[in-house]
Amino acid sequence: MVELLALLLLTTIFGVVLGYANVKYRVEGDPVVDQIDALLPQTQCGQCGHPGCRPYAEAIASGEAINKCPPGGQPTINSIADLLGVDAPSLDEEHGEESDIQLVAFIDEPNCIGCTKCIQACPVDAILGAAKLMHTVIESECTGCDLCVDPCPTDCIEMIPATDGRNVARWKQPDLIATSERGIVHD
Amino acid sequence: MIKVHTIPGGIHPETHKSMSNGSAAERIPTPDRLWIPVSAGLKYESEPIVNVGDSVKRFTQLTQPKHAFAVASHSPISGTVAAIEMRSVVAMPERQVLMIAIDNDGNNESERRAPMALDELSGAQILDRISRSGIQGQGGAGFSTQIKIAASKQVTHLIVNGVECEPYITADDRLMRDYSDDIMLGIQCIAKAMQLTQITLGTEDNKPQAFEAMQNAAAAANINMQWGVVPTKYPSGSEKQLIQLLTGQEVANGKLPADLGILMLNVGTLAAIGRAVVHDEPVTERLVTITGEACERPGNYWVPLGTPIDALQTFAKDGAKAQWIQGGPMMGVRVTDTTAPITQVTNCLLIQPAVKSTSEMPCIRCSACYEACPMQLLPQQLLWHAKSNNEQKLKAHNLFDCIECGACDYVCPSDIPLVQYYRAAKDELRAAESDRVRSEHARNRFEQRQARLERIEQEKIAKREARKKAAEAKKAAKQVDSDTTTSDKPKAGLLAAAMAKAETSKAPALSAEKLTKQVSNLEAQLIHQQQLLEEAGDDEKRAKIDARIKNTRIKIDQAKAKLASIDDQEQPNA
Amino acid sequence: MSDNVESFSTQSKTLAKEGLWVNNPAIVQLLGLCPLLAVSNSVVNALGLGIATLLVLVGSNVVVSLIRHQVSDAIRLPVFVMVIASFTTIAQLLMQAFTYELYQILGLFIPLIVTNCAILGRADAYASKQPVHLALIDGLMMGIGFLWVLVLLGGTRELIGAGTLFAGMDLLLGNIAANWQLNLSAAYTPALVAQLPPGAFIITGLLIALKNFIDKRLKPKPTETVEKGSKRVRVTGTIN
Amino acid sequence: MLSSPFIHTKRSTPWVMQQVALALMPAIVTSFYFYGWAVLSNIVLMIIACLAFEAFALTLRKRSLVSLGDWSAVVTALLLAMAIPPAANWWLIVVGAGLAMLLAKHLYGGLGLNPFNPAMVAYVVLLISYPVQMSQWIDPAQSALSLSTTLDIALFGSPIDQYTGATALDAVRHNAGLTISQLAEQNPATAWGAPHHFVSLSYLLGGLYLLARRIIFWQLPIALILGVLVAGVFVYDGSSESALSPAMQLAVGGTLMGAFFIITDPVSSPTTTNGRLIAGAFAGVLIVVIRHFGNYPDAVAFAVLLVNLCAPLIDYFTLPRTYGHSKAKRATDE
Repeated sequence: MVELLALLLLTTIFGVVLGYANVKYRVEGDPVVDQIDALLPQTQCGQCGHPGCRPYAEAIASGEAINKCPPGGQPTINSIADLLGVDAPSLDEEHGEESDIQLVAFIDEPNCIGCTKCIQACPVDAILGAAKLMHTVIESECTGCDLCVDPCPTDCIEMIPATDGRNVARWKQPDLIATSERGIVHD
Repeated sequence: MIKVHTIPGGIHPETHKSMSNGSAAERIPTPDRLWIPVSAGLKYESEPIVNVGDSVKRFTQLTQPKHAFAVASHSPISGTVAAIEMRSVVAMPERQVLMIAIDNDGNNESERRAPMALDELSGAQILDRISRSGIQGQGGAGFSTQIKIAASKQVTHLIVNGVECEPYITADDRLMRDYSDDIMLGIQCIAKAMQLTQITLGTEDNKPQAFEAMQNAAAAANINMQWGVVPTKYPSGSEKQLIQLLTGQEVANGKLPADLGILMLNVGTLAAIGRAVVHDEPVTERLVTITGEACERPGNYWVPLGTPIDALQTFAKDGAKAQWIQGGPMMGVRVTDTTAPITQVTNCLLIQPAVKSTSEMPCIRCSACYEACPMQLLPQQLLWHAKSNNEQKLKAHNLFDCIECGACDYVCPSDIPLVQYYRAAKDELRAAESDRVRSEHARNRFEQRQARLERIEQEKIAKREARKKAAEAKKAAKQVDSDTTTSDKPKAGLLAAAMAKAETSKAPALSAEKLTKQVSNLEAQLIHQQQLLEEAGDDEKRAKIDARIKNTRIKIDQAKAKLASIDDQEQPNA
Repeated sequence: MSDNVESFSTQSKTLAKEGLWVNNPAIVQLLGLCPLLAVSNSVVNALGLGIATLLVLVGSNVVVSLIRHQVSDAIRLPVFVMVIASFTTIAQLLMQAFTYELYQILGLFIPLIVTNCAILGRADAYASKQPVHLALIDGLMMGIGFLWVLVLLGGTRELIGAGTLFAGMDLLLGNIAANWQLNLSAAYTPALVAQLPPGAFIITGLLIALKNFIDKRLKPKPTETVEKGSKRVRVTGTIN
Repeated sequence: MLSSPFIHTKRSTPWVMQQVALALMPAIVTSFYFYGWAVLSNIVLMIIACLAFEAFALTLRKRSLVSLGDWSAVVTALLLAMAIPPAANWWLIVVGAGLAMLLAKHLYGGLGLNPFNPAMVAYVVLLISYPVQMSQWIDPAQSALSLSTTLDIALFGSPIDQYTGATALDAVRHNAGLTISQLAEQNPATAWGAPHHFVSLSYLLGGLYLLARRIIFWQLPIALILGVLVAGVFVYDGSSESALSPAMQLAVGGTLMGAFFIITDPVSSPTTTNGRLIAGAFAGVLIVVIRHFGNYPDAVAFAVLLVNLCAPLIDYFTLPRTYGHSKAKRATDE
């Protein structure tokens, strides 16, 4: 009898504690979306199948595969995997290929008829121009999403390697080159 | 002689200096064509101010700086501008910069210069002459000397860097021995222009002749100097290390030597300053040590800036197999394109025989690198984190304090190319940082665009609404007009229209809601009153309640009427 | 109706695969390591504890699944622990009654089944969300998964560390098992380390490695080719 | 593109390993003088076994067999062969080599990645697994074993005629109520002048050579020796409860081997200057503590493994102050 009473008492006390904790420390919202969004490259290209980077971040937070972002490529996949504590898969090439070279849009201006279609397509307002006037791409603002290429009726937009410092030659880790070429004099 | 402090780390490789410092500097025959990079260094742009076909003389200015850190360049020879095109530089074969080709016409004409004695020049004039002579630091980094001086307003102490600690290189050694007068001139210029109180020469104990020559020259020029002879150890000639050796002070993280009141200039830079200020001659040539195991006639040579390395092929013993290195063996750059030109930072050309290759072995954490690091970093930990690209750890281990001197790499028994790992990691971190900034920027642009589109959409909807209401108001006003046929005052119609408009401009939805509530309330009241009526006993009471009921019914009818009118108005919108 | 039967049998197959191999509580989820490593120094100990764990796991899974709609989310853990504690007490009393010597050898580790994460883990992750029959099968499969690893580990450790196999099985199975003991050759010198906790860790590690090695060998290579960049949406809406 | 520097020291990892092997020569020669062929049979068998296991592991991991030539397996083999009793049975050596190469080295990724000293891991596992075999030291007082007797013992497991009595450490551990001086009279192993003291001295000689060549740094051995001496003072009073005298602590049980050859293994020890001091002193104190209070008197191996375990932590707390920075920053402070 005493045992049962003790058990009852304990359950009551802990029940109260649990009830209080449940109300007091309830967590609302999902901060992980912001963290994922911060890791995505923000090209807003839609290659992942979502209209923009944030929607994809939200999708990842609710369980979508993390390997659908070609502009971010493997480094982005790795850092998201790191954040979420999962294994990093390789890029799903159904969504596009990773490129070593950062491309930006370039408008062949003599062919531009000033239709403003590319301006409407650009997710980051990187194209300057007005109706019936020539358009041009502000290189430093272009994310290289190539969304402006399809709408162009005269095919005057092409993707060229960026020249604003995004593609400068960088030092590479030695295992990416043949170390045996190094040629060292032992003295 | 001042007391010399110690620095941690450092290495003692074979110096190989006697190969090239045996005889005084010579001149090489001027090549037929020179290539002058428009942007000295790589980052900071200038623009050409000559055109193809122009004829130029020696010292003719060829480029005008566009960036504050850029310096002007001048023609080393007389001739014609043959081409202006993109070409490779030594430091980064993948990157090309704009270069100006000058064809030598052999006339050896110079522009008229305006030499002046130092006594006649004011401090401002001295600085002006320095700034237009295109002088870069000649120790190897190539930083604009004009900017370095401009950033050193509070400086009282000039340290003359004559340490030249890298193996093989003897250009500064020979310069101090043979051109100490020019160096003293440079020291005097700087001392006068910046009102310095203290001048110290730092040199290594393996250059006794140079040291003696400098002491004699200082005595002859009557300059009061301090003398610091540091033990031979690499990298004592690095700016931060030499300051620590001579003053015992450290340049705090993120600060400049100027914050300690110190300005350090290389002897080569000072010689260039001396000539630029007193003889009014911009930098058009420099002393280059050409040496190495595969070098014919190793020695020091005055080489016009812009001389393609190809023009020096005769120095290589076995041209096909030799490997060229620009700079010293510790911090130099492998020459992969021999059409690249000599620049102001080219203190040495090292010609080495092709050597047996080695490959990287696992790090055994022997800590030889840690013992060798002059910056007291932990190279083996940096390697570990660089391989796993751990940004946070790399920063915490102060990767960006690495001066890439190569001491760790030199001592590594496992032949690990440590410096390359660090360079790659630094580039990676910088790129990651700029990517972050760029993506943050793109995110803002995207979000602002979305917000703007939203706003425009809202505004469109609002305008459409307003137009609709205005049309209805007009309609209503017309109706009023046709109703009041007896009065033909247009004013009344206008007034009615205005009133109707005012009515509609009130939020109708809200009043409709209120009215509905009112109706239901009244109806409840009515039911209650009817109950009272049935219960009531005498007539007097009945009559009172009857009256109240009537009142309530009227109120209900009024409210219902109002409600109906509002409903009518809202129907077309729904 | 046949659909239900069909799906039930496939579900059971999946559960069996999960519990016995793919998501094995001992060598994949690494749950319940404390008893796993502490009492697995002989087959008989391993079998005894494994069976006890299996019983508790099945019992608690069934009960948790039965009461899953009644228990509020906030207090589910205390309730589950209570259920598991009850079954553990039952198992302890049963062992005390029928295999007293083994009960004495296993000692503290039987009450410790309460805190075996494999059991609480299944109760929370599976049984509290699934109908009873599935929870039962899950408990059975997970329990057997735990059991076979425990027995394999116990056998390996007994073999290396004592040079015998199935020694003292009569403690658990009665007299029929009295002669089951197998001995390695007399020339074999037992490596005591296998009987000690470090040996348990090392051998468990090797078992995990072996499991991963087998999985890697069995893994089919992807052959289908994908059309690159085929799944793309427009971010910028309609273009007029 | 290939980065500077373009010159390089002549020292290479195989050269470093060879120097360590060379520095072990005095100890091998001294042991050979006292124990005869029994020492060499250990060494030869162990080197063969270690290289075989290394080759096996490299093949399994699909690595180039060129790494066999880095001499690291040979150094491990030498250290382990010197640590176990002379004329050990072949199977003990094979098991030890397998543990050192597979368990302690290649399971963690091979050379440079092992958190523990492979020779000591193997030694400890052997000691725990085979306590009898690991305490059978042949008696150096008897005339040294002939080559054929040695091979008989090592390869075919023939019993050894003469074992020493208890080793010095065992004798103190189970001292049966004797004071230290009484013990010295009864068991020559605990008195000055026993053969293993000369072996210890020759480790010191080899260690000094390594110090002179700057293969090892002074902080670890000196701190370890000081640690043993200081801690030894606290547990030594000459009574029947006492440990050996601090000086004797150094001379027995491979303390000097540990100080110059084991704790100085760069892969598994701390790398910062202060870290080395701390690790050395810690190991020294641990040796005395384990010998006096622990179950196993062979404390050096246990102490080294414990210090290996702490090495990352010690490194973390002893980061050097980088030039120009005000104070040492912790590696995760950001």
